[in-house]
Amino acid sequence: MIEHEVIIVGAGLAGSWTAMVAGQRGVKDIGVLSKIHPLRSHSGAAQGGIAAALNNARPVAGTGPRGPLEPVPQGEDPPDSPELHMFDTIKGSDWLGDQDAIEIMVNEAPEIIYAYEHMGCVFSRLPDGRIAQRRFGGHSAPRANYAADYTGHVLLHTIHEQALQHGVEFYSEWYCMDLLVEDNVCRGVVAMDVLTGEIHTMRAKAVMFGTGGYGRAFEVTSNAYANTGDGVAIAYNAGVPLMDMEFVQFHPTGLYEHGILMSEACRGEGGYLTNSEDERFMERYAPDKMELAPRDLVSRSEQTEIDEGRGIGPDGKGIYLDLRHLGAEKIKARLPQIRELAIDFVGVDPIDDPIPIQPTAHYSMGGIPTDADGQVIANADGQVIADADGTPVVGFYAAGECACVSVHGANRLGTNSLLEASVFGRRAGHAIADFVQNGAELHPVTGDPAERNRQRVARLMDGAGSESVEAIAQELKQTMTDDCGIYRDKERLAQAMQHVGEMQERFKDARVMDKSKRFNTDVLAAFETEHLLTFSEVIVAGALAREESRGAHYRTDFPKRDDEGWLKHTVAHKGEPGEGPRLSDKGVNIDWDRFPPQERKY
Amino acid sequence: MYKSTGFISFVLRRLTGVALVIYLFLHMWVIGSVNSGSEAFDARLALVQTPIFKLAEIALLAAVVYHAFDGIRLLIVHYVGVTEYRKSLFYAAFAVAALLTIAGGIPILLFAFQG
Amino acid sequence: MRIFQMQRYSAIALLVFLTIHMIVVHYPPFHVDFTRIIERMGQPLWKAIDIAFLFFVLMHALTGTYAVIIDWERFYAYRRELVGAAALIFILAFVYGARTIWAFQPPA
Amino acid sequence: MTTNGSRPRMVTVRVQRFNPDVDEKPYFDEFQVELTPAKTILDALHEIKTAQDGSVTYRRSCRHAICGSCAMYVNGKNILVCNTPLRDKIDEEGTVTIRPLPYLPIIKDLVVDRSSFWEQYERVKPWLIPSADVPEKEFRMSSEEVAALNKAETCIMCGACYSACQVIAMNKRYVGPHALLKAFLRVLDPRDMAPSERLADVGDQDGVFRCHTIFNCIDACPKDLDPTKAIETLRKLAQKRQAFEAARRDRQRMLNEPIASS
Ligand SMILES: Cc1cc2nc3c(=O)[nH]c(=O)nc-3n(C[C@H](O)[C@H](O)[C@H](O)COP(=O)(O)OP(=O)(O)OC[C@H]3O[C@@H](n4cnc5c(N)ncnc54)[C@H](O)[C@@H]3O)c2cc1C
Ligand code: HEM
Ligand code: SF4
Ligand code: F3S
Ligand code: FES
Repeated sequence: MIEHEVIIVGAGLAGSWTAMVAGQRGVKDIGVLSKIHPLRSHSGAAQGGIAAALNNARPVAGTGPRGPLEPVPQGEDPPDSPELHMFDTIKGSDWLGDQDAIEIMVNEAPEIIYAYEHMGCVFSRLPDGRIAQRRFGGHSAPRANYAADYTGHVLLHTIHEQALQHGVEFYSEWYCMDLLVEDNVCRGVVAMDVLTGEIHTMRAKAVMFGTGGYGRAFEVTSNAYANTGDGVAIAYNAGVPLMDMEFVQFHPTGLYEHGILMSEACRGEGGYLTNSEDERFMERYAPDKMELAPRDLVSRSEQTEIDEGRGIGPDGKGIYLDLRHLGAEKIKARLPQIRELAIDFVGVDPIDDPIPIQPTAHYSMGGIPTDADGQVIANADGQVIADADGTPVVGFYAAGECACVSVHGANRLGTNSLLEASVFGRRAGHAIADFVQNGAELHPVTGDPAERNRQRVARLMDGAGSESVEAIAQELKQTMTDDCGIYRDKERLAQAMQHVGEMQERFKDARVMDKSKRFNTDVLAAFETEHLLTFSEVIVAGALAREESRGAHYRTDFPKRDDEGWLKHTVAHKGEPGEGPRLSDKGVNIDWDRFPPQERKY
Repeated sequence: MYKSTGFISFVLRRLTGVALVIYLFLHMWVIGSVNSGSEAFDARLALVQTPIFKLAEIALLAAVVYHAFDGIRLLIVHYVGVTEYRKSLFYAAFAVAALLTIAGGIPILLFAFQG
Repeated sequence: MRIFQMQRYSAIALLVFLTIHMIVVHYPPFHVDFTRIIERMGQPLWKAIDIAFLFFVLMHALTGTYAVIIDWERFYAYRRELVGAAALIFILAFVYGARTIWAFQPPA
Repeated sequence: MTTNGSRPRMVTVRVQRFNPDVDEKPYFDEFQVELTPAKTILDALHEIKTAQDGSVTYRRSCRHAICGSCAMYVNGKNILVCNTPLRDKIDEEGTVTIRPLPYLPIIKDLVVDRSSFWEQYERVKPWLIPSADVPEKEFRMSSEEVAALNKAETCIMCGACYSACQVIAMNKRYVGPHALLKAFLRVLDPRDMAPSERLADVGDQDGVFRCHTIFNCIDACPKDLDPTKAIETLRKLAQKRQAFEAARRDRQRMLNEPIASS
């Protein structure tokens, strides 16, 4: 049996921050598990930027919302503020974001950026040497701090390298498959060393999940193969409820047929969206913000264009992203990766031709409910602890995309999630250090949890089952895209609910082709598919229950937001076998004096 | 084996370098015989004036010029930092070396057959 | 680093000396004989040039050989011995070669 | 181009297989995959794994050339399979041959053991060593300084360069192009406090002076980076450490000041 003071699952920005901070705070024995090498984590794929009101750049006066930017001269009034950032985030979240958490995030944002800068991130710069900033959808000031269009890559490498220094032990290519919770106390995890196929019980005083997003439940997605929402499903299986799972963000500009992200920076830098009639259709949907309206709105507008027959491409499911007017120089300097991707994957050089794109599943707003210190605020009986007096799952923390604090509410603004993963990853690090240093103990586990999981593997390998894992995964993605995608309604959701249930049944008969122990990615894919099935059911259940339209969740049968009935978080916890998720809810933290709900218009 | 112009040039450079080292010591031994008087010297020299050795001399010439121009190429890369021209520089070095070998080799051959 | 520098600087020096050597000694590739060589080598300036040439060519050859050998992981542990051997060979060969050059006397 | 109705064009994909637990030596398996315009080699592998033989093993994650998982040796070249169209790699016989990165121990099929690669990466202390007293806001850096670092910073640690380098093939003590590129990134960063120690570290015969300027690293790099140039720069700097250190100290005195516009 392996023992550590702290075990962190996930080495993206969230997990790495927690590891680094805990290490800096003197926690001696930290183990970080990642199913892929830490530097391969999907945080590295983020392109556009990370938000913070640094007040380095401002629009040139009188040029409007799309005009050029200039450095803010020293000593002049700051055009931006955390307060404004807070408002934009709340509005973006369609008032479902918890305002206390949002306030913490926007206030710590500048500090986080400077911390990254001091640790060696090579941000793009203004002529006077300050960090450059650009516009991003839904933000009313240029506050996306960036490193060309590989911001996430730079942040991830920087933070991983800093964490390396602090005696953190990395378990690279270890796959976490089980969370050990007994009597509301978290005791560790079970994980497979992928190289050898051995399954180990790993005990720890505190466990932190930073396992990232789950876009892989959809057919077209910007997410990596690894983004299968394992952490979310594992926690749910251990009895921890999930919050707001129905809110899945579709990004308006995924590469046509591939889903690979064309960063929002394309629009931030001034790109146009056009339909088959060569028309900038955003004029109809968001005349003011145009292409820079928030993602949910732009994606829906695109989908409407497509549904009404003005799409492009052989199947008419695409839209054009036109960058040509930016000119070769700007494209090469500001969007080099975008250009490379467009050339490699669809054979289009954005300097000469518009890029075919389509909406793509991108970000999961929901997840494991936590407080602002990363402490999971639900107990294993499926109750969410609304205030600090309850007993949450002791020693269990989460941050980043797998968690739901919730700062994004019903819709995340671009650049806010790198920020979220950093801010709350860091806070979780401090909270864990406090927890461990105040005398937390290593708790025993009953039985042999590793054995239980060995049997799961054995069943996949030797069972008499006949179902193909891949076939089920494909079917699930299709169902989720068609029936639980950008536009939803009761009928299709009910159908999806039933369908997912059937697939879960069928999965019991699934078997893998690769029977070897060593580096068996076939077994991993089976576990991942099982996890997809687990939380997809929660997404559908939440979407079916929420009879309103808010943020990324759009019901054609309930097209209006309903604050009376639904200004609350959905909480789902696992029911008895054969029964779907049990739903309850949790109030939203709103400062009614400062930021009362308004109509969300762009 | 990871084949590329860089790899080919590297292997050739190594082979020619080592060959030249061997030749160098052989050469010193031959010339060194002056210490033992002119007969000894002429005797050793005669050894290396046979037609076979004339052919070997062409190989030697080829080795020297290739090694030298490849060396120049590396020195250029080091001092000027023009890695983007690595391929053209290789072809250039190779071509110049081949030309010089031919230019130098023909007289040697002529001479060898004249006896 | 020192070995690298020795090799690179000697390479540059060789560029000069080898060119001279090739032109003077091997170009017109006519019959090389004792008298012709003796004639040239008898002059003090040529002696100096040849000794310098010898110095650099040995330096370059031995550092090069050293580099070739330690690229091979197995010999990595014997770096000190290799450097020692190279130094020894350098001295022996240099003395032997220098003596040769020195020994050329203008024909009486 | 295949037009509608005509027979799909099939491509033979030869995959090197090897499971050290059961196989004595590597062998090849052949698979047939339909050629479509948008299909990448990774897509083809995915198709093979999910529909034909689930035991074919390889690494991948991001599928758009940013995570560095999927470097392999295809038709004699190291590439990322995720951003390479299948159509670009079909040889005269209509086949595509996929093998693991050369010169590294094979874990299984196309998965190699990169331990030496990561050890060398950690050996150069890839983290920035910041000043003890940091300003309240950001350090000031000029766009030129940022541009100089750009070409090192986009390295995705895929190992294509490392496993193409002949020196690595002979000698795993060599630090390797990827780690030297990282060292370059830190040495040239005006904010780093220990450039001189770094130069001493990589300026030895296992470091920059072991490189024989073979250039395979440049040829192999899927991100168009230039480790050779970085190595040459470090070589020069290592030979004039003192001067560089002094210049760095001067620069660091100005780190909190606005860059003067020229
Ligand atoms: C293409 C793309 C572009 C984006 N661009 C932006 C942007 O410009 N700005 C912005 O703010 N946000 C952006 N985002 C969102 C942002 O990148 C993510 O939300 C954020 O990086 C998530 O970080 P994380 O640390 O939570 O998870 P990740 O970085 O995804 O890390 C997850 C970690 O968990 C590990 N893991 C998962 N499951 C297991 C398991 N079972 N066992 C062991 N380890 C496991 C993985 O190995 C990995 O290390 C983008 C997202 C995508 C997909
Ligand atoms: C004009 C003449 C020459 C030039 C410009 C030259 C240049 C070079 C250079 C730049 C290298 C460095 C290779 C590296 O770092 O990998 C080298 C290597 C070498 N040279 Fe020369 N050289 C010349 C003549 C010679 C001669 C006359 C000999 C033999 C006596 C020789 C023997 C070697 C050897 C053995 C190596 C090592 C090979 C290797 O590391 O691959 N060189 N040369
Ligand atoms: S330098 Fe290029 S080839 Fe080498 S690891 Fe980095 S990205 Fe890969
Ligand atoms: S291939 Fe190797 S030898 Fe040097 S130039 Fe590149 S590191
Ligand atoms: S899959 Fe990430 S680089 Fe190819």
